[in-house]
Amino acid sequence: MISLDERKVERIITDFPILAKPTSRGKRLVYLDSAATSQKPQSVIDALVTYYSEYNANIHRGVYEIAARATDAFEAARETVARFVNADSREVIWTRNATEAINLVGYSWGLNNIRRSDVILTSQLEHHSNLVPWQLLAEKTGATLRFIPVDSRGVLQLDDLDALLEGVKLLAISHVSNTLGTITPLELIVPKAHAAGATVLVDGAQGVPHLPVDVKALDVDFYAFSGHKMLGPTGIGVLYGKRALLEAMPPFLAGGDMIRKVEYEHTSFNDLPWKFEAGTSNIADAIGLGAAVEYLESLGMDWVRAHEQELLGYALDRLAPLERRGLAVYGPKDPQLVSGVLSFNFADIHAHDLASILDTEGVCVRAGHHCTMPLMEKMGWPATARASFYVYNTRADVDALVDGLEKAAQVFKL
Amino acid sequence: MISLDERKVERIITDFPILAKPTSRGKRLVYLDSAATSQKPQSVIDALVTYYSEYNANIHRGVYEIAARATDAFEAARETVARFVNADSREVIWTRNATEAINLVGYSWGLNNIRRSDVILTSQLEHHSNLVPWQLLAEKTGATLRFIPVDSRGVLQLDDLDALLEGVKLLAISHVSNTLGTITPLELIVPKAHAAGATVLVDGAQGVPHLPVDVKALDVDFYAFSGHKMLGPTGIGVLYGKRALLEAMPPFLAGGDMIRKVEYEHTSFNDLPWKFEAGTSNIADAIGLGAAVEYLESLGMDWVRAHEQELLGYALDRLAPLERRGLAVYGPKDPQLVSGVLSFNFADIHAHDLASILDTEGVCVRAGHHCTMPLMEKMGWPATARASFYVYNTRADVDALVDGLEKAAQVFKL
Amino acid sequence: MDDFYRDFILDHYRNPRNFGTLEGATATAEDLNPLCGDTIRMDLRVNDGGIVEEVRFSGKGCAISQASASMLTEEVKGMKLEDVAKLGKDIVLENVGIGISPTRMKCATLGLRVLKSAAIGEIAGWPDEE
Amino acid sequence: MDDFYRDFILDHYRNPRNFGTLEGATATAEDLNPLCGDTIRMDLRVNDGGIVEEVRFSGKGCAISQASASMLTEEVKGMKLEDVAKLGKDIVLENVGIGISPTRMKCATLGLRVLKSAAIGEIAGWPDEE
Ligand SMILES: Cc1ncc(COP(=O)(O)O)c(C=O)c1O
Ligand SMILES: Cc1ncc(COP(=O)(O)O)c(C=O)c1O
Repeated sequence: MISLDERKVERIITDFPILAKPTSRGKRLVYLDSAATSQKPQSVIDALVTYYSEYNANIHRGVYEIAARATDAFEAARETVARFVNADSREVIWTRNATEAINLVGYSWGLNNIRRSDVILTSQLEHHSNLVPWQLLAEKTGATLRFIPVDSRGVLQLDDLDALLEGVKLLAISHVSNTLGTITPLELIVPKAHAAGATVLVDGAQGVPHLPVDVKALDVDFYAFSGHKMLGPTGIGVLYGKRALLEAMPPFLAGGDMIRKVEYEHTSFNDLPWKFEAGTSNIADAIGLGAAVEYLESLGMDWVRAHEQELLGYALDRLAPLERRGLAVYGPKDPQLVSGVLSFNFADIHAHDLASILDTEGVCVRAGHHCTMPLMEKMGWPATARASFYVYNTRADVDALVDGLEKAAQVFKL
Repeated sequence: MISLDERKVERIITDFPILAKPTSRGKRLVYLDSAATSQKPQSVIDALVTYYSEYNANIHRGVYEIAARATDAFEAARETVARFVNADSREVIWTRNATEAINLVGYSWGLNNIRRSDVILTSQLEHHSNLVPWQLLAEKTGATLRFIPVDSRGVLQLDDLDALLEGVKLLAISHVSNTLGTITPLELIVPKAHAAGATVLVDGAQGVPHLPVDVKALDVDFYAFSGHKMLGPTGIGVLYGKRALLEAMPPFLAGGDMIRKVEYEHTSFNDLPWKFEAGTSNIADAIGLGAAVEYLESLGMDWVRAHEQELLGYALDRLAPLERRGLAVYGPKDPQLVSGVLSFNFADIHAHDLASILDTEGVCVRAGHHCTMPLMEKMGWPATARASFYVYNTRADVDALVDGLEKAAQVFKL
Repeated sequence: MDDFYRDFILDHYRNPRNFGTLEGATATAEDLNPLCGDTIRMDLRVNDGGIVEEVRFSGKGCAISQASASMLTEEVKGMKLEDVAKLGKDIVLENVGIGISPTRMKCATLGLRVLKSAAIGEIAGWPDEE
Repeated sequence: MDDFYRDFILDHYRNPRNFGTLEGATATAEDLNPLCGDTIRMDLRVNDGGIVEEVRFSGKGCAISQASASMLTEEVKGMKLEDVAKLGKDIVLENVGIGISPTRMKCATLGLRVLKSAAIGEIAGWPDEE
């Protein structure tokens, strides 16, 4: 394992303007909620500002200079993102976020391919965004929803995978759990799913930001992710799809830009990827996401992964002593199996109260069900507190978390 | 008519950083393509920068301080937009753009309310975004698509409106034509449509940016618009819908934030407006749109309308002499009936060539079918050049357009 | 926010008053805060004179929601049902308001919302939205 | 861009060569630039030796697309069909390239795209994407 490169992280921190500002109580901002949304480096903010103040124009149909520049930057961002996950740029469709990407597949592919007799296989640890769309699809089509179970640590139980895959037309599974950080062994599951005749959609909202991802090597059919969780702006996400699948799918949203020729009674549609991009795109934020990817590339995704593993390992060590005082850390507690996510509860302090007290110390963690209500219900956790790490976090942030927990123990007179 | 307030416009111009920068040929940027997308004032850019560099956080579920600030700013922007069009904030649903707003209605309301025997009435001058979704809906449901005709000036022919409205379940019509600028007399059409039992959707992509709009007074059922055409960022738009209609509609996209309670097999949905907002919203750009609306409010929409009328009148005057040399200006040529849009062709110069030559002079106009291919076909225009005005345009911009046309005449040896 | 967790709040959280369900309740309501998943149920027994004779609450959630609900139950006993229906969020503010952050107001008012719902017979809006 | 519109371009635009359709064409293709709506159709007559004997184009659009197509028709007459199929965008650049802006390259290459499609028998990619 590469050892934690504190000097590199110190340099990274200076790229994030929000981290330079103290909180209203004068504390240092200790941002441990990147799994919800990441902070943005100056280069991403600058990409937006430059677009809006130098070459803001609508794209594709513009003849004049700034329109050409906007079109080029927009499509260059698509190339950048495509390169980042090893896709062809025609296979990279801009969406608002991972959720819209998943729903796009649900509507365009799902309604046209899923029948009453089919099974949709997902897992017990999915984010609502990779569960509710399939509930709705199952409702509309009469298909059956089936779940890969998780064990008491929140790890997918794959012993019966072959049986689970029987009759499965679609496997929809997350790459990384946002609640526990557990990494799905796609290299094991995807070939089996394909052998069983299933199409595979991966919810990569927590994958691409934290792991090196190669959609070709993973051989997934669809892969969805969000820009805002990977240093990019809000409002932009990506659906990757294998070209042949996307070609065969009808359009989802209809309107400007996705058409080829429109008559009053009939319309023919544009080529990929534009067939799936109706109306004026989120031009600025696509360009911003391109800048975010370039930033991540400059760090190297292997480094990002190693850095998170290091931090998680350090956090597990520092938190261990608190377990005697009622701290419960969930998940497999193994940095090899988990991305930089740590879910926990502390004695009888409710996660919301914990988060409120941590906030007074400038420490931002998420508390609640993390959009995985059924998992929480199954595990018997009314809520958890979740700390999640990213490129700008340091051991000092972990220390601040531990100090905050000490304070909570004091406030709650544990 | 309020006379053109050049001093006020000079002040406005200084608020738009892009207008301060010369083009690569050293010309002043004469931006006459606001109907495609508008430029952004510094206050909107600042709203984005402040969000990303001071309080970037995911909303609604965050306990800590910056998450609370982000949630408040996001919901305050919704209130601002709601106030601007006189809606209740629960009736304001964030979408990516007008196109998505229209498609949302097509999927959620349309698929559940339109039957084979129903008629969808639209017009011959619609933008593809308010035509193709209805073609697809008609295809899926077996309903009939019917068109309000336009006359040779591009004005809606309403003489037979009563007959046209027979059997109509949905009237989908634009508030203002993006190609010709013609304003639809909604105050005349909407009551008749309602009397005929139709639900009314208005494509207000060119309405809200240019006219004072009061959705309650117009009594429309749905009203769609885009932030990027009204000084706001790309990637954010709005669907307004009457509360009772929205309440009765099933959700469109499914995922985080739009749920109330999720179990593995079943989900119940959140209240309005969040029921229709799945996944992480475009937080920054919603806040940016709020800032754009505040900017427009500071100018006053009556002033905006009057300013565009003035400019259009001036442009019509200045262009009249060129008509003898083959300039054809389309539409009713009456600033009372039209927003700040001017579509034209010049002798045998193709619109694209015209736009290219104007570009060399720093003048940005759009050329092509303006996403209204069927209208172009019907009118027998292979393409038109379109100049469109907004708050930052001046008589000097019109003069630059006229000079550019003179140059085109020279290049093409007219 | 840390000054919110005073002794009596922790006491109500750890030793909730009137906790449980009520046999023979004449009015019951239950709701959750969809943002955090906290739930509260309120059971009321109202006599013929329209007076709340007995009340129980149950649920799970943070110290704020549970302590606030617990305190409410102590106060509504003996109140007229119609007055319960009219309660505003000031009662919650008086009980637990000191030091509470705006983000947590929905936690604090969940019990009130459910109580009012039971009294009114339908789900009430969030009291802080009124 | 204004230096693009030289006399011979305007001449080809206003007096297109080989304009019209071809009776007895052995290969035909038609396409449009979806971004601007310009259309071009190309009709070819190829003899048994695989040589393009006759060619006509029709369509509507800007000076760039029409002049470029017109010039192309003059050049392919007498060429082997297989060589037509292999044409790259350099031929267009040589014909009309001077002063053309990148935005307008798709206009300039529309005729070539259609011509190649006719030769290959299917819709070709945009030549500038190759
Ligand atoms: C009349 C009209 N309707 C709909 C649209 C679509 O707007 P958007 O591309 O922002 O979705 C436009 C914008 O081009 C328009 O002018
Ligand atoms: C695993 C997972 N899937 C899907 C999503 C949804 O992402 P978004 O809200 O950006 O659409 C998230 C983010 O919360 C996530 O963590």
